[in-house]
Amino acid sequence: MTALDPAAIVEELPRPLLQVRDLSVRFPARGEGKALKAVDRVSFDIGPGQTLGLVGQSGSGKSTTGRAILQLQKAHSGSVRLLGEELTTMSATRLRQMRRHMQFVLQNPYSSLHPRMTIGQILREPLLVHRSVPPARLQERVAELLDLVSLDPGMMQRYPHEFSGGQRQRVVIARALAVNPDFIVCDEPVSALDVRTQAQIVTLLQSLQERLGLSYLFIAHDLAIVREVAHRVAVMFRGRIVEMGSAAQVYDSPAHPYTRVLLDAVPVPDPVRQRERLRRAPPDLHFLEGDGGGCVHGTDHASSNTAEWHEVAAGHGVSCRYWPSR
Amino acid sequence: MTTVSRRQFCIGGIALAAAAPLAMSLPAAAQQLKGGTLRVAVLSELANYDPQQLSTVNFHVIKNLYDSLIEYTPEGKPEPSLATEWTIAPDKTSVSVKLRDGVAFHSGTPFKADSVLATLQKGADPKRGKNVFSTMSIVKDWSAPDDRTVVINFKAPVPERQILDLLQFLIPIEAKGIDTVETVPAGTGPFTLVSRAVGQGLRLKANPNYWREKQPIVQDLVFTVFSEDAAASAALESGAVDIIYNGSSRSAARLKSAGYQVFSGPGKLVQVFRINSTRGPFRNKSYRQAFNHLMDRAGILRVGYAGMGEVVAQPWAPASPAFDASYTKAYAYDLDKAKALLAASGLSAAEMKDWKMLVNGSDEASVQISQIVQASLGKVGIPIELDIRQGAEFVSALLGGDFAAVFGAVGNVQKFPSRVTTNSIYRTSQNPILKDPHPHPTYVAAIAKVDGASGGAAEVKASYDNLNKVLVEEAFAIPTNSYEVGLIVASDKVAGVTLEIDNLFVARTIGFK
Amino acid sequence: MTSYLLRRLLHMLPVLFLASFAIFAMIYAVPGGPVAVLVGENASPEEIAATIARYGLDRPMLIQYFDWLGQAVRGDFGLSLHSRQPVLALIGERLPATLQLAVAAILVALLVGIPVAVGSAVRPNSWLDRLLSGWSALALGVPTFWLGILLILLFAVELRWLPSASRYVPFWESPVDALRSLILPALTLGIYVSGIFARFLRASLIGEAKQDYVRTARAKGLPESRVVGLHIMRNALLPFVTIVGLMMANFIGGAVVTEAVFTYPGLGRLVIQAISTRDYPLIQGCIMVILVGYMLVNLIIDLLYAWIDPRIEYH
Amino acid sequence: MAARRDAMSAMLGSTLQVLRRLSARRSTSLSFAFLLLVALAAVFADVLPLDPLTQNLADSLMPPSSSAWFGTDELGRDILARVVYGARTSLVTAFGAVVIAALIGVPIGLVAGFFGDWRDSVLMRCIDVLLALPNILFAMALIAVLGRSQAAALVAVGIAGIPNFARIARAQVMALRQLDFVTAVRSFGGGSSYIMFRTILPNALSPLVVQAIVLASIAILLEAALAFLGVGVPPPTPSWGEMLRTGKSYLHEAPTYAVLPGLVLTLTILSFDTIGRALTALLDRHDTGVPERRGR
Repeated sequence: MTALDPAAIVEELPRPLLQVRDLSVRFPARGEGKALKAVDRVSFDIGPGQTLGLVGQSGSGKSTTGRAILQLQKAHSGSVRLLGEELTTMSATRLRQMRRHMQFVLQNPYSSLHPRMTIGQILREPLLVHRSVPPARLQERVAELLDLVSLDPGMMQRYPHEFSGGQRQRVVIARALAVNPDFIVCDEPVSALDVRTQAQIVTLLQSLQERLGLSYLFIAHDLAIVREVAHRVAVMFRGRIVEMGSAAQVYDSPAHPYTRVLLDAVPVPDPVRQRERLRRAPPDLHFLEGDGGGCVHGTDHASSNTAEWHEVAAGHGVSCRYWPSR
Repeated sequence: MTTVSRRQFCIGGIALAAAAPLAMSLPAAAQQLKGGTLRVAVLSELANYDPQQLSTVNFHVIKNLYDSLIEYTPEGKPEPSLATEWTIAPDKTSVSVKLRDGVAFHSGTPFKADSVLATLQKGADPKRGKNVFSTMSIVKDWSAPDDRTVVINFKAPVPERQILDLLQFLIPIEAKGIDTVETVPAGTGPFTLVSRAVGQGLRLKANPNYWREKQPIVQDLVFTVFSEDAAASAALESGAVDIIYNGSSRSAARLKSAGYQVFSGPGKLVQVFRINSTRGPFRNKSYRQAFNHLMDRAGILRVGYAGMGEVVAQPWAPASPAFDASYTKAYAYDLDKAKALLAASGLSAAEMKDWKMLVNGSDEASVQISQIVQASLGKVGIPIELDIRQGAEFVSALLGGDFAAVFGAVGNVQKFPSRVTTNSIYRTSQNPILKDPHPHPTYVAAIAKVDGASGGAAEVKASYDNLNKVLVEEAFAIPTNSYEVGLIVASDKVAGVTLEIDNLFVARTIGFK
Repeated sequence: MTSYLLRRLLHMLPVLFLASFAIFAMIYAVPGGPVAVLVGENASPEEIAATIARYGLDRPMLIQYFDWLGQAVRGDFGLSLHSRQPVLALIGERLPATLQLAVAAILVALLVGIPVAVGSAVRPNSWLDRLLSGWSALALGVPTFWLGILLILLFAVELRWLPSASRYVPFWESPVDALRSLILPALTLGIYVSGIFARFLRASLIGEAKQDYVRTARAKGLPESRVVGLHIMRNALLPFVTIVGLMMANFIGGAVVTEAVFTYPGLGRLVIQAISTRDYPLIQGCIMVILVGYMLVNLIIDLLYAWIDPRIEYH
Repeated sequence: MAARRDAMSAMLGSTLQVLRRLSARRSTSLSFAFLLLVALAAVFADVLPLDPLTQNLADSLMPPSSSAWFGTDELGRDILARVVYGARTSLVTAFGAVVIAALIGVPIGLVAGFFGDWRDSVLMRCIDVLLALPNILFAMALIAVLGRSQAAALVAVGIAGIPNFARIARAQVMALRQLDFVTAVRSFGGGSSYIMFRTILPNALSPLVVQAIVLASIAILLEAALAFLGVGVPPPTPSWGEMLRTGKSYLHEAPTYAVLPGLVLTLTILSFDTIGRALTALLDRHDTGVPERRGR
């Protein structure tokens, strides 16, 4: 294994739309405890028309990463560049303008729509905020958006509670599309839906990507769905990316023990194998304390000034600070 | 008391036309009255013990802690008090006063001429003279030929009545206590101070060395301050106090019908609708004169003062030498006459209503009678608003002349007529409302004529008639009614209430049946 | 615990500072001012000027304020402009009267409010609850001044049993006279406060009765009186007492109005009189005393927490 | 515009629904009826054959009779007429005061709760001061500054009501600001004030409206108390509190003078309070102001 900067891997990809470098988020300490490193030096790129799947258990920092990229959560350090512009240090006014390039699809379609506004009003809101459409064309644009997500434009006057979960999520997606964004963070976009609806929404997202050339950061704990939608996959554990590579690389030849644990947790239809797997205790991951000294592979990244990252194949790397204890 | 007068009472000069029996106001049963503790409810907190700052806030203590040089009977006849006799020079430019022997201040210091001189000194000092200062304006100088005699010289001949008023107004203060008199009483009066609880009241006890024999009757005199009439009435009804001093006419009327004794002295106030004739429509004489007929005096007297008083069109109580009942009839409430005068003024309707009536919001009667006038004005087509202000805000507007028109009471209405000039609206110079030069020179001249009328009765009468005529013509102050101040409501257990010319509270003759 | 106390006391300072400054600035803006009251009706302009200078009323507002503040922190609230007596002495004269009224009113409120609350909380939404809740709505909704007038009309004017206006008679001097004077104002204020007590205690009791431990206690077969008395009451007191603390200002406001109805010589009437005469130092002093009283009561309530609920720690 | 109309009709629909639920109880429907009566009296006072200002000094302090149902006051004015016109004074003051309290209190609460930083501390400290001072004293001091007038009474009562709105708005924002639909608006670029006033405020409306009704009863009480202490709306404008003040001095001569206006005042306050409490109860049960959790 050779130690390589993940950015070096990215260099080979087409011009990145989003560039995240050493992004860290900390939550202030409660009482005497230390500040919690919710996201710790996360770096990755997403190219135009690409989807990066971000997987991990709940509490691993996936959602926080998404929010930090969208500047809904203040970053402790690091950089987020969208279309070449640095977001973390941007003025509030400029940031609001930049928001038309990046959008958010939240997990829960029941709570992410304003309960006292009609669908039409909800879809009009971003258009009004960004004044991207002349008032005369608003109605038309809203109808267009509904059509885009395969909803009947006649539903414009209805309230969210009159819709099913899947329909609502379509509205949420339509709202995200309203301002013609380039990049959308989809935070568990289907996990609140039933399986059949999940598939429909995933298909919708994929077709939209093809038609509009969107980039997604697709956050999910459901590995199967991520495999279906993501071009590349990053695995998060305790605030860090522990493995990243193309979907095929990560799913077919996981290099990090944690990724293996995750993949093993996917239920399999064979009850015997399933029972046998549940009996097996999850591996105890070994952590290296502090930032200095040798990594699990014996390399001292601090002194060699390289990232704590080991490439196992082209575009496929693993972190070396979390590892099963030997 | 009668013995005192027989032995020591000498008629001096021409001052006393008749020696009225001193105990006239005392009922025959006075001798059988018993002592004890007299509990008096008062409605104002004591401001100070300075007799030269005489006002309603110390009316209840002054005559009990001090004696004046002479006193008036309720009918206005002078009587000896600390002065046993007085002689007015034939040219009326000086008065010589003999002081009573054997009197001591509460501190034990004997009462002599030095204290009278110190008192005159204070009264003539513009900083310390307070209320006495303006009365002292006629005085040129003074001297004490001996310990028992004081001579006061005047700048010009002064009417007799004005000289007597001055002597009545002079209350000797002990010379060495004169600088602290605001907080420490220094008099010769029938009671001495025991203690004071600020905001609650004060306790006096009988002066054992008092010069009037067999007075005071009660051993202890306790004043309790009540902040409202209703509270004082309740205290009287529940037997917690024996007397209410200076309560409202209305509750007095109610208590009277409930069987309590009510005493009203001669020292009334007159309610006067004061007009700032330097402002707006009030610069117009005819417009002002209309107000003579706009006052529903009977209604005002009934609603505001429970009918206790008289309707008057002049600032005099009936006891005043200048009182003339014919004016009350001639200037009665008459909207037609008022309308005629308003029309004669030539003012437009908009000009006529271009002012607000200032109202003392702290005084219920003022609020009511102002509304009565407001309604009358409405009837003759002058809709105006009331500008109701409380406490300090009202007082500063009243005194600063910062008003168009306002109701305010005037005192000294039973004394020498020019004494009304002590009141701000009637002042002839430095008038804070009408300013200098005085906009009504005929009024200033009329007052001067009254002051200068030192001749015969006919001259005096003519000067009074002239003043009355000028007052209604100039119409910058419209009196409406006299009313009672210093009313005494007493339980039926007490007797011997003495009425005082200024309605001050005199406790020395009061006792229990 | 001591440090908690200290910190709580420190927290009171900014509020006191803000309030005193706000009141000072506000009163300063009033037209009229105290001078006219001081010098009397027939004062000369020289006399007015001299009085203004004597009391330092011609200095800039901020200087006057910090002057006052400097003295106030040393416990000197100055002299009343009107009566020239020390402000603290004037307040000291009235405070016992107000405290006596307050204690009597709170006794009335407890005697009425707690049974009403317990009665209505035992079976929420029963006819009894509706009746008693209606009663507390009445107690809270009837203006104290109208209730006072009704009581005066009945007991003083019609029946002539009690005086229509109250004097302050210290209880220990003459309990009978004190009671005669206190009954009507204490009833007036107490009924209002009993409404507060009943309404909030009922809410706490019902909230607490839904808790699991109550079900457990019932399941253990504890008699209902013990369940209510020991378990529910004890825990319901906690939120109740906080609300009572926060309602202190209402209580003082009610006392001001009650004192006005019965012309009772307490602190409330002193404040009203001070406001009407523009007696700056007296207004400031009274408001400070009221504020400190409010905060101390709330502090004591927080300390009571520890006594009621030992789980609470002080940080 | 069309959307606004939709929102209006939806609001109207839900209002009707609330009204229907409320009027199910006798106490609330009676309260409604009484308030309606008072409001009608206030609005149509001029149409009625009643004159609150004309004095008839000869017929002062008359007991209730067929010509003057509530009797006459010390200036011989018809007390019933003054009670009817007094409703106007009371309601105008209450309405104005609630509007002022809401216009100042709600933004304070929104800003304090939304940012939660130093702004929260400073604003809430100011609110604490207002809370610690008995509002009657505060209002009196303010009226001393402003001069006695209806406007002054209205402003003083309004300012006294600020803490109520500020505290409720703050609590609502704190509960709502972390919710997904707020995050959604933030993510597509809604600014702080847009989020506070357009996104959060409409969802916090129900408890604020209930607060407004509760505050209306407090405002009417406070206005009357100020008038009773002699610093309210100046005479001759009829005011219930002022009538109680004057009537109290005539308890011996005309007991109904103070009693009848006081009764109307009390019933008005009780009605507002009853409706306010019923709404609060309804809100606790059906609508907590946060979006429904249906489907989860």
